[in-house]
Amino acid sequence: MSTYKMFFAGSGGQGVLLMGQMIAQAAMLEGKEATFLPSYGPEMRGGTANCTVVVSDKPISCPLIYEADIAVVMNLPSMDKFEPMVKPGGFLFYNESIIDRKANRDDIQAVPVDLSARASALGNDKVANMVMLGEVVRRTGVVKPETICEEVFTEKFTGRKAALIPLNKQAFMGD
Amino acid sequence: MSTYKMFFAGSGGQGVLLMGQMIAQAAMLEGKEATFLPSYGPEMRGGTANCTVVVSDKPISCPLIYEADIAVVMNLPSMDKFEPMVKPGGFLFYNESIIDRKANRDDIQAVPVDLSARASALGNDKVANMVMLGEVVRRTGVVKPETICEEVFTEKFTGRKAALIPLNKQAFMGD
Amino acid sequence: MKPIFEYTKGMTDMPTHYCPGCTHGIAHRIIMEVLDEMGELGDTIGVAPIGCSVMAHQYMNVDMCEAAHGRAPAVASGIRRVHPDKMVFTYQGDGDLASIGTAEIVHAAVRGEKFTTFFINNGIYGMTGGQMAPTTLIGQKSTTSQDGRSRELNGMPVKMSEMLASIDGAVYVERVALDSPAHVRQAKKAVRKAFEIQKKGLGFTLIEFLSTCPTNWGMTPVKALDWVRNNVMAYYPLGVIKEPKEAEEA
Amino acid sequence: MKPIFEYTKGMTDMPTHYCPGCTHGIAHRIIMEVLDEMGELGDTIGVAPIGCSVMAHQYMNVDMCEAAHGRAPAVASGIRRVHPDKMVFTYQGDGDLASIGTAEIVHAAVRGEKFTTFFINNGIYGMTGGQMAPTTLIGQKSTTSQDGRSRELNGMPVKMSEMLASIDGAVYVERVALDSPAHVRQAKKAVRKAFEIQKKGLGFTLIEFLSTCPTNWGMTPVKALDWVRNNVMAYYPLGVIKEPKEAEEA
Amino acid sequence: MRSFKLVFHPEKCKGCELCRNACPKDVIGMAKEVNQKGYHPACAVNEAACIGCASCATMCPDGAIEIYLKEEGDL
Amino acid sequence: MRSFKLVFHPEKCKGCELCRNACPKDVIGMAKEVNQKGYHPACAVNEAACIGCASCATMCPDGAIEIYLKEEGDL
Amino acid sequence: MTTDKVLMKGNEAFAEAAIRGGARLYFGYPITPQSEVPEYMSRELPKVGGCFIQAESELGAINMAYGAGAAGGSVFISSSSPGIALMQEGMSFLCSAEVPLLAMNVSRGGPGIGGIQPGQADYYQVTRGGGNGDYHIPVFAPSSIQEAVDLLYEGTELAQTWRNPIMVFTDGMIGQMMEPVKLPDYKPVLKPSEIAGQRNWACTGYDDRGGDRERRVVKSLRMQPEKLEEHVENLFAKYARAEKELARWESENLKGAEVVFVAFGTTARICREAIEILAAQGVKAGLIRPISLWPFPNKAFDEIDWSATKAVVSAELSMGQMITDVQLALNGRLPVFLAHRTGGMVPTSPEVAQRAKAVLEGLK
Amino acid sequence: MTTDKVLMKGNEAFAEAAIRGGARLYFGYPITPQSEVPEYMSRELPKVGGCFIQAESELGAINMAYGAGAAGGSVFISSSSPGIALMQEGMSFLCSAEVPLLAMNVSRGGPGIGGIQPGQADYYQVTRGGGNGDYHIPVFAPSSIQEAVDLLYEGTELAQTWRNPIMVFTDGMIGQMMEPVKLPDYKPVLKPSEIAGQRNWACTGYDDRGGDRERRVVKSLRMQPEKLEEHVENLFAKYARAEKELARWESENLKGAEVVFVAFGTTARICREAIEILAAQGVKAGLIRPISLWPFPNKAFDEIDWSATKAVVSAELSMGQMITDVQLALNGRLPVFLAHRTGGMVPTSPEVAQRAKAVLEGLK
Ligand SMILES: Cc1ncc(C[n+]2csc(CCOP(=O)(O)OP(=O)(O)O)c2C)c(N)n1
Ligand SMILES: Cc1ncc(C[n+]2csc(CCOP(=O)(O)OP(=O)(O)O)c2C)c(N)n1
Ligand code: SF4
Ligand code: SF4
Ligand code: SF4
Ligand code: SF4
Repeated sequence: MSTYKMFFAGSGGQGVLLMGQMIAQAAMLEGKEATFLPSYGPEMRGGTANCTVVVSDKPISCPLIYEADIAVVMNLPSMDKFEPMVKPGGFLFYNESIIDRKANRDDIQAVPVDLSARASALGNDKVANMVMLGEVVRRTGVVKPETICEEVFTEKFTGRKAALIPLNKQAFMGD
Repeated sequence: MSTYKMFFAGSGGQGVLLMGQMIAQAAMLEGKEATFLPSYGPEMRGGTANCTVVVSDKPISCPLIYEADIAVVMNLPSMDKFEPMVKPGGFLFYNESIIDRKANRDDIQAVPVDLSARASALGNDKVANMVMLGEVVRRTGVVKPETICEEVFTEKFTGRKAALIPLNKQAFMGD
Repeated sequence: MKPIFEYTKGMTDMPTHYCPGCTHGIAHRIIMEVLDEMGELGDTIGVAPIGCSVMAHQYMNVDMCEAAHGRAPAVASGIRRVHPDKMVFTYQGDGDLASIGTAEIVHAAVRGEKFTTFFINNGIYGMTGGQMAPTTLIGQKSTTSQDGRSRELNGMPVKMSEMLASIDGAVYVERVALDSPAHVRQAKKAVRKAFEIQKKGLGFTLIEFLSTCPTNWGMTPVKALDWVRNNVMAYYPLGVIKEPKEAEEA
Repeated sequence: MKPIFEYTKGMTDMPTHYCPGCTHGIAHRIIMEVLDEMGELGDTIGVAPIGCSVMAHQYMNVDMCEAAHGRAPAVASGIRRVHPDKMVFTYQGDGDLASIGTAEIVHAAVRGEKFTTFFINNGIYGMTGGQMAPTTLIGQKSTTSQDGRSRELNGMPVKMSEMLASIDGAVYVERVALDSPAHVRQAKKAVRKAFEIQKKGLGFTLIEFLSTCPTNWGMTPVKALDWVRNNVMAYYPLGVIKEPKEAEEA
Repeated sequence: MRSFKLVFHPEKCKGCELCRNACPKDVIGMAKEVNQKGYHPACAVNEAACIGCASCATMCPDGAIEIYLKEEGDL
Repeated sequence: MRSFKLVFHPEKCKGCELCRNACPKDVIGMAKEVNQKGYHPACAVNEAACIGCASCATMCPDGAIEIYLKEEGDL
Repeated sequence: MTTDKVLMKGNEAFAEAAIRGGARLYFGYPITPQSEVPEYMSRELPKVGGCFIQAESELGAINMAYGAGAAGGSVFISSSSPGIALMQEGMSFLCSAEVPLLAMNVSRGGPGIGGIQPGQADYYQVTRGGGNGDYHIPVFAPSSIQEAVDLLYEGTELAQTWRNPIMVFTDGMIGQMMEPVKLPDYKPVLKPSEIAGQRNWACTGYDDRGGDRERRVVKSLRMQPEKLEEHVENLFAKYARAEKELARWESENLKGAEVVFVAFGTTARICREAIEILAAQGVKAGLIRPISLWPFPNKAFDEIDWSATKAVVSAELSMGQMITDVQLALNGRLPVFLAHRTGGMVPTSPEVAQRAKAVLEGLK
Repeated sequence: MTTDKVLMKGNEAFAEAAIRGGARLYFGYPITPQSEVPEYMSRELPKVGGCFIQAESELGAINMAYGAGAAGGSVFISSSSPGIALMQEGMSFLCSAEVPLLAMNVSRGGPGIGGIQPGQADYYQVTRGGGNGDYHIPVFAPSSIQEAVDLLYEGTELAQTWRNPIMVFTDGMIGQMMEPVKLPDYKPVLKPSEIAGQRNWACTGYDDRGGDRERRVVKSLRMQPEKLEEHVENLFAKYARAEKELARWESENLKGAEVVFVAFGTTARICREAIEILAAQGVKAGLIRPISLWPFPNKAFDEIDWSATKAVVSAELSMGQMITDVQLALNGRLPVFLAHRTGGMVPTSPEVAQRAKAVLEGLK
């Protein structure tokens, strides 16, 4: 597949924008075209956050998407909103720890991920999004896991944050 | 003649706008159409003042004129500017007391008026413009002298100024 | 059971969009409590600003207009002329009042406009994401003063209340804080006094609230109250800055 | 012959368009005299306002910009950033500075902008034909206060210098008059002091000139000076309103 | 001794803890579970200690607290 | 006693009389004739009385007056 | 001799007409060539129980107007070119909040501070607007004081009917000249107590004693784009009606005209004289005089005598702004030319006539 | 793997490009969705010896920009829709005084305070302007971050060459999104001492010690209409050159296209996808993408395949504003339709494709 269209959605603090950015950056580093488009608004807590990412081998006409090859949803309202927008055959990754329903559709590949359990296992709730990102990258092949692990992590986590790389890698690699 | 186009011009304090307004008002009172258009600008003394007046039996298309049936000029710069704009056969009234040349053209009716002398004779320099107005009205017939004397004066000079009516009438009537 | 504290009917049922612990909500409530207690809800017209409180009109249970950024005092002046017998107020942030709306608030004071302004000084531009306000403290970080406000670059924080109080037409100006129950009660008294003076037609009245913006200050709501107490109040002292002589008031 | 008084080369040869006896001309001259005496004519950038003095740039022999009505302080702030080592000033009427340009002058003072503002307070809008200014005195007639300014309708005349002096970044504010040779000389001293403080980079400086508008006041030029002396100065007292501490200045 | 009833509206609460911070008697705590908006709402952990000063409600920006005096006959 | 030369520029003068008003020695009067702009310009009517205080020039809004100290040999 | 007319200066007649038409609030800031309007208002409004405020600026004025209008008052404001520029944010805001306002631009030469002589180079400013977003303001351009008086007299009601600003666009010439004018009678005005009932969207205080009406909010912000789009669509449904109902024009001499002038206001008067000059030279010329500039009277162009007319000349006191509306109206059916002066210069009628002849020559 | 690109947020890339292009002064007031620009500038400009002031308002900002520009500085400013409305008087003033400025509108939905989602309904505001008088501002509308970067990089020089404000018109989507972008190298900038010589009209102090140049005045007022007219004619001679030299566009797929989209910025990207959708359905569609909005690239329309094309569809995030320029460019040669959403809503590509099909259907 030469073009991946993706949604990432969840609530304010769940790190969905970071997931999207990291995919876009990895794609760029692999020499692909990429766009990342966040929802934006006034600084108000507790709202929802989402972004769209497009990765492609050819110039991307439009960063706005209305259907996705991959949707990653971190809470129930996001699942309700984005499940219908997955193309038949596409992926729906969802945070089964707090979403208390299964996917409604059977023409898509629904991937439940138990983020709370896996993040807790790593001793840090905050890396849940990296756990999810790892699943997405490995399952879909939208970018190479190495690009994230070797390049994106080092670019994103600099200075004091560099210390977090091993933990994040661990979360991402799922091992 | 069904339409009179007129210029009145002089320096700031010479009462040229008032002359023009009174003609326009008289024309209106006689049931004619009239327009009065003053030059305007920021409040600066010592400048020149001029206005154009059009009086007609039919609706007036344009209050702006580029040639005149009658030009009334109170100082030399005004004479220099407006003499060339009098139509052949038209009138040029000028204040010979302070304009030290005669009209250059012989295809117009040049009317010198010795305003200083005549106003002084009336004991009041300030009525020079009414002396001039009288000449203009009587010589050209643009409006009726009675309209000015009976109606315009009473409308223009009200309150404390009403006391000035006799003097102004005298200046206007030239007797 | 006897009610000790009930939520005022001066506020609508709509949950606010304010961030957790933002004291905009307290300011809203006490203003509306006073109007309710004075029986003026039905005779009041409020003006909401542009800022986080742009949607105040969804929460304050009175007729309201939204004003363009900074122009609330002009809007209120216009309203006043149509309804000289109604209660009129503006509710404005520090970007709105102390920056873009400087001319409008100064001249409302100069004319001695008979409305009340509630000035929410949180030292930052909340709605747009934490840029420096004219009232940001020296050293305080914001997204447009990332190393902290500097006197050399940005000047000292402006004291609008003091400045406005220097104008004859401003008859009552008080600065209050919302950092503790005692201060909130004091603030409410000031609100009532302002409305009462407005009713008497004595002139322009303004209450400055030292308010918080936990989100853009990057603090917990509780820490934000401490910051007000420890830092903001040091530069912006509480209290009456100007009030009518008793004779005038009577 | 030894010159006792020569017209400064700080002024161009162009005759001004000001009305007879309008003290704009005196203010122009003494400002340019000072710049000439300080050897700064070639290192000065002036900003002309909208008002009767909009054409100041024809008369003042320095590089000059014309600013939109009220915006001269913003324009000067911009100029300052490009030429931090030049002398920069604005010259503004009371409509320009105290009305439409309120926000700009206040915030120039707040930022402590290092330029000098010459504020020509003639209590009226000269250029547009004599409308009320924020500084028009109570009882004074203008074309928009034909029965005289009333406190009830228009508020008390605003004291911009006092208000601006309340701002930290304004370091030197003095009010002078142009009604007598002694006052003109005093005014000139104030102008020099302002420029010197500007050169030292201490902050914002402002000189308010009590000026006349014989034309729109409907007085002879000489009577207009009497009016300044007898009426204007009573409300707008002359003198230093704020100055830097000697230590700072040194 | 007078006793008081604290009524919390958990769906209005944003978990800011201003009430807890204001309470002189440590009456208030935060719930473990989150409300629909994802906040841990305030709740009474020691209602008996409440002295009815209304400090909590006075500080609540979101109208999430109401306080009643228990009268004779109230349960 | 020192004596002074007053130089008036009648075409710059607007006849405002501020100079005349300012002069402590009544040195200045207004000309009968008008200048090109129609003003009666100021002129010295009693130059000998001039004390060189420059009050007139200080008050002139239009740069119409210059003053010189007559030195020995000046006519 | 008697007459029911008075000779009045344009600006004063405008002010009086607005008062007679019901305007009771005026907020203004002096600017040439319209300062007689605030001057007149400051004197006359209090006499009829109205209110004048000299605003601190044009921004102050437009926002006072918004407040007073939102509170149900009948407001009139005026300014001139740069002053109107400062009101652009406000105009867009009023349109969005659907607040009525009668406004007037007595235009002068630009750009920038420009000059103070008459101009029409604010055509884009008033018809396209420099406010942000999708909105329209009906604009009327009188060519005589009487017509201005009639439009201003009607204006307050129009503004209320359409709940939108209404703009009268005139210039320094018409503002400063005097013409005999017949002043209409005073319209009745609402008492403060009647406002809440009749202007049933206005903020008046909901009065919890007597009535029990809904709380009212006058606003512009809509954070949800779905809501904002819906609101704009509603506004444009209103504008679509206005395009039908408010288009106004006058045409003269179109039958057999070889050349047709399109001109408004001052220039229309000049074109009328140019038509006479051309007639004397054997050239038939006609005139379409848009009275409404938005909506532009596209229908007027259907009256053109297609068999005779070879060219259309847009006569303007600008570098050519209305000409684009003329081109849009004609959509290629006839070639369009410009006759113009700008910067406060006004062409003479022979100049305009000459231009028209040159245009016809050029087509041969 | 290596790349010479960086993934950057639009607003930050814009700011960086302006710096690299030579802008050293920025005056701004926060407004969504462009506040990252002043934020970036406040942090980065001091590092390169530049200067950032957070202005008291947009009026303050545009007038600081005027002052700094008049003094010979290279200035960049940005805002969003209502903020740009407040700058209209200033823009007209800068054009009149011929002061260079690089300006950007990151546009949102209107009118009034409107919303904060992307919009293009400021088309009239930026191309016609709400300032008074005759003037023009070249406006460029990038459709990607890279294109915006390139335009902003070029902008400082363009502004100086033309001695006029230059506007980059983009929207919240492009401002807020991230794309890989290649940043150009830093251009050299003038030292303060070089300004007076190279910008030989700027107010720098005439320096009576060394040089003996003429005194310089930067101004707008011209009281004599003759002078003002002459000045405006000169400005328009410059604009006439600009119309030739600055018109820019891109066209795609015009050969054989039954329907041609005209769209800029965000909508152009959507149209590209719509073209693919249509192709899949057997409908040939093309695109004209104006890059300059003023001058509008009328020449682009000469490339239309007249034998194939039956309709033109102007796709806009507004109620239809550019459409009038499309109509003017076509002057009746083809019917023009609108495909639009507004108020911050953005159409999907299938929606746009559908609209084009409906248009073609309707013509049958
Ligand atoms: C003309 C204009 N400029 C800028 C903005 C963007 N803006 C919205 S709110 C705001 C300032 C908010 O700060 P403040 O007034 O302090 O209120 P707070 O949000 O902190 O309560 C700004 C600059 C705007 N909406 N309109
Ligand atoms: C935006 C704008 N509004 C109004 C005007 C009209 N105007 C020109 S000068 C002026 C005020 C003049 O008064 P002041 O500043 O006191 O100066 P003075 O003429 O008295 O010296 C006004 C209102 C303008 N040019 N621009
Ligand atoms: S951003 Fe700040 S001011 Fe705005 S609601 Fe949140 S905490 Fe309150
Ligand atoms: S109008 Fe007044 S301020 Fe202006 S020049 Fe004349 S006297 Fe001076
Ligand atoms: S103060 Fe109110 S919103 Fe905050 S935690 Fe307590 S109850 Fe909840
Ligand atoms: S002060 Fe100057 S302008 Fe006035 S009368 Fe004397 S010389 Fe003439």
